[in-house]
Amino acid sequence: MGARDSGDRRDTDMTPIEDYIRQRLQRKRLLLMTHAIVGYPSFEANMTMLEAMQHADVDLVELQLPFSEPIADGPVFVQANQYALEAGVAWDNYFAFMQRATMVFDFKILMMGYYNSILQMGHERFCACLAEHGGDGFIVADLPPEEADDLHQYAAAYQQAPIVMMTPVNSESRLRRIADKASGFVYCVARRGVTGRHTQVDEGLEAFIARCRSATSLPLALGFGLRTHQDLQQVKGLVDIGIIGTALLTAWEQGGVKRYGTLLQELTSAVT
Amino acid sequence: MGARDSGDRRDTDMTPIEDYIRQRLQRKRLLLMTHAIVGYPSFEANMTMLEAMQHADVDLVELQLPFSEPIADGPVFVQANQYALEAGVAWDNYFAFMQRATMVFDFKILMMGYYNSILQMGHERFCACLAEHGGDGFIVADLPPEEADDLHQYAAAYQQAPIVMMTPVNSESRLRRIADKASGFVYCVARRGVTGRHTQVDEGLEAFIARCRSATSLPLALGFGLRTHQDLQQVKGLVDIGIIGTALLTAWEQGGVKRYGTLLQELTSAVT
Amino acid sequence: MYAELFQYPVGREGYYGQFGGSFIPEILHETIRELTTAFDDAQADPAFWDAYIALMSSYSCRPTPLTHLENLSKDLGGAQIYVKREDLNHTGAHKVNNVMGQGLLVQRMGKQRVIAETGAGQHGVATATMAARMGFECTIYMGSVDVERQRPNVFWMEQLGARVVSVDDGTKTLKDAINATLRDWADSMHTTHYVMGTVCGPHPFPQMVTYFQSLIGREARSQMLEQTGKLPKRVYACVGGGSNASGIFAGFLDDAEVELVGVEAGGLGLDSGQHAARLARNVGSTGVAQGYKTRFLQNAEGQMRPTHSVSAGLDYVGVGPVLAYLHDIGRIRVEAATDAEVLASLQHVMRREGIIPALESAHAFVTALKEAPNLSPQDSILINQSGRGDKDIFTIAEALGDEPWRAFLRQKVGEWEPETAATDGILT
Amino acid sequence: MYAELFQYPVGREGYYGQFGGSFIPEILHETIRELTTAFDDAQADPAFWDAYIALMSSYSCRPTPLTHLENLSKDLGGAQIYVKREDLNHTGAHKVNNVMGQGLLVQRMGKQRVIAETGAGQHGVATATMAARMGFECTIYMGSVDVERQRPNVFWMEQLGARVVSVDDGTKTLKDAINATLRDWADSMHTTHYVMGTVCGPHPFPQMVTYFQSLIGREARSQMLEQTGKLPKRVYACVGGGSNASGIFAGFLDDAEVELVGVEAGGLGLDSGQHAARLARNVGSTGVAQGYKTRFLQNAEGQMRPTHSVSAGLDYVGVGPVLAYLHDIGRIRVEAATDAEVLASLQHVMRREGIIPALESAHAFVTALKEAPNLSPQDSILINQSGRGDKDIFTIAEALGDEPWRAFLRQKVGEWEPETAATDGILT
Ligand SMILES: Cc1ncc(COP(=O)(O)O)c(C=O)c1O
Ligand SMILES: Cc1ncc(COP(=O)(O)O)c(C=O)c1O
Repeated sequence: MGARDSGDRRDTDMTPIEDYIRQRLQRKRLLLMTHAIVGYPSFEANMTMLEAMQHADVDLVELQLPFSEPIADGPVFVQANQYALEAGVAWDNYFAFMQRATMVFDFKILMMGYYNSILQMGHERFCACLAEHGGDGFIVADLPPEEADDLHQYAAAYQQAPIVMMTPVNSESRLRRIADKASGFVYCVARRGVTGRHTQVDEGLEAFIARCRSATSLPLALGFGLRTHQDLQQVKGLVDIGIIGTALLTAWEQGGVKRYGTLLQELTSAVT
Repeated sequence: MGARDSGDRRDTDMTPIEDYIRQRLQRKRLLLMTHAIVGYPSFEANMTMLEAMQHADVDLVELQLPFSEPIADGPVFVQANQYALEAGVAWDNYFAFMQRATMVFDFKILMMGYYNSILQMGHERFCACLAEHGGDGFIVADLPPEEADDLHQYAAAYQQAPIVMMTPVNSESRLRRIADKASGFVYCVARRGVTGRHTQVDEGLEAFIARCRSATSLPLALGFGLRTHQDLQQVKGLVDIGIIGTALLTAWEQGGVKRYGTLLQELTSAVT
Repeated sequence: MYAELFQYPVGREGYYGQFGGSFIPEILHETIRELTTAFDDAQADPAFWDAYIALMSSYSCRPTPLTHLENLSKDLGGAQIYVKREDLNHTGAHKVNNVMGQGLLVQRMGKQRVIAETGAGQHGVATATMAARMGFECTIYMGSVDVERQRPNVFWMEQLGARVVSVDDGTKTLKDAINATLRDWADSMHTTHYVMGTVCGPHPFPQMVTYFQSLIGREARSQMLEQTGKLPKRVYACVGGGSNASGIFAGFLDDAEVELVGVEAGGLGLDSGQHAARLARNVGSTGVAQGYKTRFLQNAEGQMRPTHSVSAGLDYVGVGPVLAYLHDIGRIRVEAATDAEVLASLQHVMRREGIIPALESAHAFVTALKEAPNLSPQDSILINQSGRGDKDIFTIAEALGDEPWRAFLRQKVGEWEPETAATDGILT
Repeated sequence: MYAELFQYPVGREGYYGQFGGSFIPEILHETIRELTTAFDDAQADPAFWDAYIALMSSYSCRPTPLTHLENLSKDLGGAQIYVKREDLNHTGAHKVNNVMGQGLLVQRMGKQRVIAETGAGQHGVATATMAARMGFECTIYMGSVDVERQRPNVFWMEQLGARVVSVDDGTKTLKDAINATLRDWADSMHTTHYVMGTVCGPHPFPQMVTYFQSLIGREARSQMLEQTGKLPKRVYACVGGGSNASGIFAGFLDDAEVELVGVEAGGLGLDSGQHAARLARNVGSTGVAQGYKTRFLQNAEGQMRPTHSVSAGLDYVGVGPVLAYLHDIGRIRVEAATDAEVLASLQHVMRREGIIPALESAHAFVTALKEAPNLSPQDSILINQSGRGDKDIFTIAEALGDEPWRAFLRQKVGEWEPETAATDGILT
């Protein structure tokens, strides 16, 4: 039912990013979304990371705005958030970086972060600012759909996709409710817990994605705990976008740009 | 009244020690009772002390049997008790020392101590033992008259004087009660507190002694806090016996036999 | 007013004015719903409250007494000062009220494991105690800085069978422990209940914790009436997260004539920037973090600011949304007490009344004793003594620079040194 | 039987069989009489007991609860185990019952100063507390060994305004502190009351302290009836001086079917000579010391023997004369628990029930838990938890060899070292 309801959306509802995704899906079975925490380990390093992503033909990139209380993040990202804040990352240099990136690279860029940053900036100012600096949407880890209306209105006004999350523990009705707020694509959380730990791709996961599909006709991205090209191989055909976060940052921390680039190449080989 | 009652005692009630005191009082206005803790600092030192006493014509000597809980003693004696116990003073060497002393010296010797030693030995055995080793009586710091009957019966049987104490805070009736248990002489406690601190000889003291006199016709000894020949000078005429304890031990500790002997000579000069 | 606070307008469940809500990762949504339902259910079941009361009176010592501070009342010449003695609770603070209540709820929900954050360690000890008593597995998250400075509490938690996890993120204190606990929960929520330690976090925690802690206020109100024949003019409570304050205020919310005064940690002074005040002088601003919306001590971009207080239990960036709301609408007044005032007050109260308030509770005493002289001896005021101060010996002895205490610790440490020294001798 | 204990045959006031009495320097006679009269007077005045109860319920948390140890009862499969929670008292032990009662008596007598001995420090803290509350001057005597090992309690006594005098005589522990206090009293008795901490010392202390502590037994008896509908089969209490045991036993002395079991400190074992048992296995013998006659741990010549226990509060050579008598006539049974058993039991009880008995109280738990399986689940037994164990953290952490605790203390000490080190650097 939900699926049919959502299926009724007219094409004119489509955000630029959904449009972009659907086009890319014509030539790739699985898109790749990667992630960087702005200011960690440095703006220059971030730039190098993004260059590697570009080189690996990544489709979407989350740029995380550091926050002092990152409750949805695992240890690696928590430390990175903190480091970046201590190094002085703030709104101005964050958005300056985003702008620089959107001008140089082909992939779409989404802001990722926590609601307090947006609240302090103001919903409209945030959306306007995103649009002005070339962003295409945002993912907020701690904003439930109940609280999203006002922000989403501004998002629509500024053509920003407000990406919502579906999780394996949501009921059907909850998934429909989330779907109602969704546009662009839906971020499916592969498992319980926070970012960072490995996820097994199994039947449970397939059933979950099936439930998401019947709740929304939007493209589905799957994240939380995907690490290797084997992981991506396994979810190809199941979802539209694979999300790699912690694995990449860990690669950087362990082997710098070389290992980072290698991992990205491996991942790309899986999706193409 | 009490005085008159006690005055009724017949001469045959007299213990050897009262007899001795009354005789000495014929030629001296104030007798001198001194004190040593057996085994502190050593038996040899005790012997030297006693020799000095003899030399100074001391009339009565208390030999304290060390006890682990000397509640009526002040700091100097407490430490001495403890030292002597640690050095191994026990019944056998205590009584052996007493016997040696009674055989060598002219003064009368009284056992001084706490009730538990007597209780453990047994009332009769204790009195017998005292008599056997040449003692003439005992002073027990923590034995109230209510508890004294049995012990005093044996004391009488073995011709030991059970010396009781009167204090400035006792009521008339209490003083009479104490007098009832008394024989030999009465130990008047000059002031509140434990052994060791200096006592002012003043009107209060005179009034107290007057109350003791009206409670008993026995000779009165005054102790607790008498230190100098001036002190003795002042109580001469007031009581029959002056008791010097802590001051002597302190002299020994500070200046050995020399200072000890000097103090004894000074004290004697006051009483003769 | 108390009841109305928890009758939410449509679509505003868990909101108090603009504060409250539930800002959590979606993965926790169903768990929070399950908890809300279980709690609503329990609340509607009179047998539940009865079981709670029975537990608290047989396992802790409820009702805790109300003590008249006769000496201080006389000394100050103002209001009669009464103290609600939460320090006499089992584990030494009001924290146990909430924890035992949540424990009963966990039994209803059939879960087997509990997790909790702790700052000073009081809530951790209380939770470990409840877990031991109720047979739950237990993990306590605690900032590594707090683990270091509150070792005695860590020791007891471990002895009580809890696993204590030292959290090395952020400021390594309470707020980071909360984040770590939320993360564990996001992973374990099907078997695990998060025992939130104060009236913060996502709905239904502020409501639920207030509900359990309201026992303080209910008891205190009837005790005041019984002992003085009337209500107090003012009620004072320290405010960290706000649970003890919410608990005692709950009893008097409907008595408009009773002024309710919260006291926050003024640290080195509000102007020093080294404090943990949020409501006093409106130092905090509205934000969302740790699952709820309230007044936080944050910078202009919403990053939480480091806090400071001599009392670990008040050293926190957020504050219960109910209190933030009551402050907004003027129903409560909020002041701050500095570290120095707290130590002075603590010493004063010990010497004159023989009671030892926790450093946290001593904040409430500071303001109450300051204001008592302005009232008449016919009036009375009520202070919530949220906990006992002997837990704070390391901090207090340190703050007072007690030399024998230092010598004592040196000697303790010295007792183990010989071995080390000997080893050193061989090695070097 | 309880009432009869205190109706002395003619000429035997203060005697229980052969035990008791008043063996004090004559200088204290009138003071002791004055006290006896004041106490008899107070006891005959129903308003006095009422005032005492009122004070204890508003200043401490009486009645203290009775807790059913559901888990341990189930685990052991024997008797239902109930615990009387004296640990929840203000200052953390039963000691406060006696102390507040004596405080009221001091007020009646119009004295201005109190003195007391203390071993573990609990009685000292309680006395300092009472003195602060009632406005008395206060001096506490404590063996220098105990001052060293119980520094936290010394710190609190001083904070509460008491002067703590370190006693360097004898074994430098409790018995020597008692002697020192008696000496002070012999000097100061016209202005000063000696607050004896247990049911020992000269008459009327054993009677008086039993009277105040009987509150424990009175409450416990009616709580047992209320909660279980019948009396316990057995009542267990640790025995140092014997006040908590006397207090709880008092409630059941007239119930011949209730077995009363005291547990002494077995230290390293009764055969090791390193213990503080006096009644168990009749190790002690009749003697007179510290003002009274009882069974002491003494050698053949009446010198007191050094005692040993992991718990400072049981580390004493004498025992209340009432208990010695009740033991003689077979009304109570006395066992001993070793240090090792005590630590094991303590850990067990913490983990299963979330309560932390004082090391002293843990002795009672040892024997009770050992014997519970021999009774039926229809029966119940009662343990007196005389105090809380958090006061014992230094001893317990030490005994368990807790490395993080040591590291914590080292670090604390290290925090002050730099200055010293710097100075050293300049000097050397
Ligand atoms: C004794 C005591 N009082 C107060 C607090 C502060 O918490 P709240 O404001 O939630 O009562 C704490 C927290 O640890 C505490 O231990
Ligand atoms: C908690 C506790 N229990 C027991 C005792 C032993 O004393 P009593 O045998 O007089 O109860 C003490 C003494 O300090 C104590 O602190």
